[in-house]
Amino acid sequence: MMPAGYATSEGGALLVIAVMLPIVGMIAIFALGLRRAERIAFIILPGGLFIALAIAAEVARTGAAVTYVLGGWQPPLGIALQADGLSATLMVLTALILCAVGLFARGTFSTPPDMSEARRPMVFWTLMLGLWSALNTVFLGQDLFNLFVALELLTFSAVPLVCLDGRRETVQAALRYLLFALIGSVFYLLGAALLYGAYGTLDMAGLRLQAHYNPATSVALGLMIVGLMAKAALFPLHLWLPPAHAGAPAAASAVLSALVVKAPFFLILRLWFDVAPQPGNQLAAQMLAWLGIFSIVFCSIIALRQVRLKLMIAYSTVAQIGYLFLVFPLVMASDAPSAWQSIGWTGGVLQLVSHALAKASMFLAAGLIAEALGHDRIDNLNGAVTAVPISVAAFGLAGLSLMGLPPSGGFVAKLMLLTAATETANWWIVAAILVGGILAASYVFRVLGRAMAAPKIGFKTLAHIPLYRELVVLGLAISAVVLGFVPLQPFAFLGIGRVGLP
Amino acid sequence: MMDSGLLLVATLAFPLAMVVACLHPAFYARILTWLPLAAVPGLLAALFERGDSIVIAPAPLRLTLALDEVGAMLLGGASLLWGAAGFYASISMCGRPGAGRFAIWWLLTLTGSLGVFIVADMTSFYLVFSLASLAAYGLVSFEGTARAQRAGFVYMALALLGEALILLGFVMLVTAAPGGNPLIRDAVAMLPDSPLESPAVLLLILGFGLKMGLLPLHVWMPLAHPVAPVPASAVLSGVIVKAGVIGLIRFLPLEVPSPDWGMALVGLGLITAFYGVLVGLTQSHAKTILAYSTVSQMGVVAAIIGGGMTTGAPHTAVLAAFYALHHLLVKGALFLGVGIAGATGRRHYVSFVLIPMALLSLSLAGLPFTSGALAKLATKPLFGDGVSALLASLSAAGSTMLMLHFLGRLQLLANDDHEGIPQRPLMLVWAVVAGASFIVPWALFANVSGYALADAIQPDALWAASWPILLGATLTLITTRFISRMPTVPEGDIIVVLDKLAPLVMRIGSGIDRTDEVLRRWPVASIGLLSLAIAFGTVLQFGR
Amino acid sequence: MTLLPDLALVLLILTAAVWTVAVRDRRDAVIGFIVVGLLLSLAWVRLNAVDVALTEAAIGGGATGLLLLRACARLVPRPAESVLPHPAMWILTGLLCSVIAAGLAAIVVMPVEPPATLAPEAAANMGELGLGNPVTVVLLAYRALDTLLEKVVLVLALIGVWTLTPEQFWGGAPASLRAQQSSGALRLLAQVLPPVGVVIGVYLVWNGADHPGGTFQGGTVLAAMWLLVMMADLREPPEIRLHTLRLLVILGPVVFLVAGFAGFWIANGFLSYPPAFAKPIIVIVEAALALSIAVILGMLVAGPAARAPR
Amino acid sequence: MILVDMFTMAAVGAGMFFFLAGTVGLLRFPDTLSRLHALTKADNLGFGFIVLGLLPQSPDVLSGLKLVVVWLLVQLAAATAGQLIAQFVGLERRRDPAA
Amino acid sequence: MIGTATVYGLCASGLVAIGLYGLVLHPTPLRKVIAFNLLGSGTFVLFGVAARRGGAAGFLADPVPQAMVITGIVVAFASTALAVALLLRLQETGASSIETTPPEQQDNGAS
Repeated sequence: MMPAGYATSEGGALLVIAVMLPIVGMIAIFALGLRRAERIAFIILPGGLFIALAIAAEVARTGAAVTYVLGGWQPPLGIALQADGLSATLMVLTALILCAVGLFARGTFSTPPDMSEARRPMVFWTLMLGLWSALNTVFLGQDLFNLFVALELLTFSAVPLVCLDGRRETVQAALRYLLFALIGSVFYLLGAALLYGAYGTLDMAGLRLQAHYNPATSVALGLMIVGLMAKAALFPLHLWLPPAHAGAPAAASAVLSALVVKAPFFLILRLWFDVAPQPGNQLAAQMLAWLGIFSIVFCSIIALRQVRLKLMIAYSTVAQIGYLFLVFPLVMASDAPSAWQSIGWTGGVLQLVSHALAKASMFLAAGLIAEALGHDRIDNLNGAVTAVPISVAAFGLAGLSLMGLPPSGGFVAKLMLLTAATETANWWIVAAILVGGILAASYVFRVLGRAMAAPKIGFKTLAHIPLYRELVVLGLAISAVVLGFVPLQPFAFLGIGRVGLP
Repeated sequence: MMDSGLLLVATLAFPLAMVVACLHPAFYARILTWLPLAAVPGLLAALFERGDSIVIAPAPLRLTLALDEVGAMLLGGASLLWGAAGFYASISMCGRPGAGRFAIWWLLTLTGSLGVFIVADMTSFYLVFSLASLAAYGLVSFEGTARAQRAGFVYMALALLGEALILLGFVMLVTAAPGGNPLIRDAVAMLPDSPLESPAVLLLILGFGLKMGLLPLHVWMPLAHPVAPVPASAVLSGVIVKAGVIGLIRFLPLEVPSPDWGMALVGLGLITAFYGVLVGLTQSHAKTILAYSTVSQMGVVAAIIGGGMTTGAPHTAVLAAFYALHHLLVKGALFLGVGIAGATGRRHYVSFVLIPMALLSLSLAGLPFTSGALAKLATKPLFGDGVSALLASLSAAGSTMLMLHFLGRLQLLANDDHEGIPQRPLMLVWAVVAGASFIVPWALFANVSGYALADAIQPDALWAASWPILLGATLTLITTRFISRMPTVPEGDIIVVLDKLAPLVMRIGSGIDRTDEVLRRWPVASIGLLSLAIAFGTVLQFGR
Repeated sequence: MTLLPDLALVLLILTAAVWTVAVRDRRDAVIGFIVVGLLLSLAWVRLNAVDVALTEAAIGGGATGLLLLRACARLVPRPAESVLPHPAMWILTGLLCSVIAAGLAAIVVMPVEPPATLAPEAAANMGELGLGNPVTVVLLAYRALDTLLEKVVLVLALIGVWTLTPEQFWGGAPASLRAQQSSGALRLLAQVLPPVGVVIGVYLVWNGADHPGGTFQGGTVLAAMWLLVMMADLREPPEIRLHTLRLLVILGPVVFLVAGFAGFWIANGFLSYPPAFAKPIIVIVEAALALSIAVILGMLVAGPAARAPR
Repeated sequence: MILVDMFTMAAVGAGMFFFLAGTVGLLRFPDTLSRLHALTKADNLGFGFIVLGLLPQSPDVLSGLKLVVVWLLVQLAAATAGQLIAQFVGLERRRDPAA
Repeated sequence: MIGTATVYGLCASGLVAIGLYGLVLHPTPLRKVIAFNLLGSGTFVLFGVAARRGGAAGFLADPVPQAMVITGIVVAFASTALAVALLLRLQETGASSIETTPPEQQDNGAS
């Protein structure tokens, strides 16, 4: 039978707390909400950040994955949570972005003094916390069905955020998002059913030991990966993303674009490297990369042609997601001793992290610009720089990362991917990365050029934006830039707890 | 004299610190006043620093600065021009709306453009190179007119293309060298053994050539340089294009004889040199003519580097840098001079403007006793004795014609106010740059070229320098009428062809929009989903 | 020969499913779906999964059916529901769907030998807990995390539905569930049935520890009773701002969480139970969950608030 | 024992007959009210016979009681449903006498 | 030899196909939701087939997939509830399908 692969390690309880703390907060707000939504959220946010950091520290200290076996029931019968270097990184990223977004949203989602409870704050904060728990579960889960529940949790938190303002477009976008995500979920679940039928386990470690090429495995992985692609909005399955991410309030868009679409990608990564039979299937990896290439080129061009700022940023998200899918053939063709030591892997993860920071900052900046100007039509952004100078600067800095220009995390990520692609002679990927960079620069500069132009006569700022909100946005952008100073080589931390590949 | 490397660090850190200080409104309001100081550390570094790499951040980052002879020459010249132009700007831009914004772009561009001369590792080079390229967009498009916007757009598009080419070239270089971020010289040393040598060299030539304005990637230059305010034009045309020169010098394996690449570069350079002259002759704006002259002169520099590369001549880098330094100072002075000319009335035109400008102009063509003559003399051996040497001399004749044409158009700029004289500080600054353009090359000549100063005033040398000018002057006399009747080639010449493509591009764009609209329809996207799932499952099962 | 009833049932299910998709009128489609749900619960019995059969009947057919019927009633009638798309489109879609079905079928007809199963492990560990129903053990012990998270999903779904409340109605009550016209028979039923129903619901929960049944099934029955009372106009849906309502909604998750965290002290870790108290703890958790499920299900069917709070 | 089984078979057979008849009626009768009539007949008689037939088979009294409870509940629900449908039909007729 | 489980496995495949077809082609959201539920049922039955085949150790069917299905059914119900609430709200705002209007026509309200 299965070897006893999991043992609760010291500090494992942190994982449980990482998953449960936001839920406790969410329940508390739901039950006692009445004016306290924000206050409760602001207890949970730093707490969660602290937990995430503690987990990362524990992973770094022990040099091994942190594990918790729930109820002591050994997988595959029971469920285990495990944080390796990659999950710990993503959890810290999630915590950071959520804290930043929380600070940003403080002003906009507080309960008005004359009401006992208002809809927007109550809903916003509970959903945010639900989303956090879902993300942490996605990053920690080791059981494919447990991950299904986590994905659903994520969808249920994300969809209502889209239609918070109740306008027709956003309700429409939310429904589309929900329905398409549901197809993705069902595909994922179908695959899980097939895998269970074939191997009698849904535990990843168990599957890794048993999985071999047979029709059940192929069809299951095909369904699951494509289902997850639909949730990650990879071209041509991006129909739901632009309206949803553009329609949500800025704070929600930031989280949706920065984190929520990354969760399904993370699962694809895990399915591919931790579950699929090894050695991997080159042709399938190429297929994933080609979809990535199309995403990059096609959606960047569309982003360039958008009229509204938030739609532009949303399309840019689809394009940037494309970069992540380039990782598969690059890692597989690399001659590094294990996938985790290849430059392509590191580049992919760095792209994920830096895009998350940059995109969060960009959406928040766009939100502030729209608040100050009362609209977000790119052609009319003149004067934004006088109204919200720091936000425009943050937009530019975040843009640096999207364009892949130094110094920025995006640059290092793209440089690593480019190096990996050159080393493995994947010239189409090389071309896509370069073209994508040029297109991204074009759409970012188009906005910057407008925003920095002199204001028109009669220009006036509609709303005064408190300084701290602008500083939050700037902080996110700066962290994306600071990532550009990481060394250009695989990081040992990202390989901790990963199983070596042949 | 100073603690080793401190000045080099300050070269980059000081202007950046000024940018950061702009966050303080009080400083931001007076930023223009401080503009001239930004380049001072760079100038001091060029004068007093010499030596090996200073590692600012240790491995694995390896942010490394170094200043060799080539770097010092160009850094000194560039800092001087930045300082002088900064002073000019602090007066001429004073009180204009958006001056603060201008200053920030200025400082960023300055940092990048000085940085390319002193960084020694690949990543930092790319960083400062991009900074110089992209921040210059702010200077190009500053005026905000339709013309400036178009120029800015073209500039940006091509700069980004150049960035992409260079990045890929770098990646190919780095894949040959071990470690994440090698020093430039290590990477270049490994290049001849790399299987990717040819594509890497090609990409680097294209990328840096674009920055220098080599045909056919020069189209941005005649658009971008003239539209900026005068001091910005001076540094754009004087300094920024040298980022391409230093790129070629640093990244091409010049010490290894490679006749194929060398001849190709010579050919490209000379063609560019003549092309710049020919198109420049049809232009009517003084600043545009100067921009075309830059295209032409950078062609000559490329040819010099190519000539050296053919034989693997040992001093190619230094000689090319020397020529570049000459052009840097002279072109800077010429652009500033255009500003001076605009402020001078008829009365003082000849003495204040025409004579100095004529000397400067003909210096570009190699007028004896000017820096141009020295530069041409020093680089002559690289061309050998064959056709390319003759063509190089003929290009000087071309330059003569172009510069005479420039002088002719310049007087149209003279101030309506008959008595007008430019502000005294502006005159002074201009005089400093113009003076430096004469003196500095003389000071360096013996050191750089291996000739004695006396060699430069031998009759042979004088004749070699003079005949192209005489030829050019004669040709100008003959063709004046003809040229004045020639139709004006639009600025940016072949960009016009691309303009014709604009509707096509728009059509493709809206085609993509429509495709996206179709793809985002529910049934289409879900059919895509089903097909993908089937395809993916099939590939997983059978595609091994 | 022994397969004949199964084949017939499958045929019925598929026919009803095709009808559900193909029929023009949307109310017919909903009814078709309910029929499929009921037939499926028979199928689950045939698959030896009685717990699932009960869940399917209660939630799959019952609650979902009610939800859809209510939606039907509130949607503006539209003349033609199923405009047939372009032939190329439906042929292509049909083809792709068939290929996917064929792929699944191909895998299904080639079962692995020996069958992949966790039943032995599940059985081996059951003794510790003293419960007789293996499904309940899986749900509340082995995979308690899934169950806990799924409760959170329900709460989030409720928040999601409430998100759609128009601003001015926040805190108010959902639209009445009352039928178009009051009916004495319905009133009678709503007065007679609930006591019995509540007993049955409680029985299902209680029984679930050892026999088929459990939280969901019981909770759904309770929800059905509440909905019946609301539909018969004996009670209005409660205002969503009500403190009691909120507390009832979170009661289950909170008790579950408390039991889970208590495991840190009284057993060896989160969601583990000390063997001696496993059964009582699980039954208490189940009871609390059933109550919450009943309330959540009821409120989910009732929908977002549609009246200003009083 | 045999006798008990035979009783069961007979009763269940009768129940199935009524169900069949009810189903035919549901499909063949012209209007809602007569269909309803067929349906309630099937429910009452068919289901009643089946429960009756199964009663002797129950292993203990509790199971038998459960069967009876099920039967009662179905009766109650069917009766109410029949009422509601009839009422609805009446409503429709009053609104549109032609139908 | 085809067993009971296999028959229901084929039933599951059929339900998946039928559900997918409806989900792809039905223009109105409500019908999509119904189709989604059929699709989900098919998926659950597939788990049921695995459960039935895995009956061992005194259990007629493997309890683990059964528990998963129960969880799955509840999640599907929650999805349906949310979708229904959304589509009712969508009708209140005056739209009837989820095909979006081109972005240019959208108003500029953004927060």
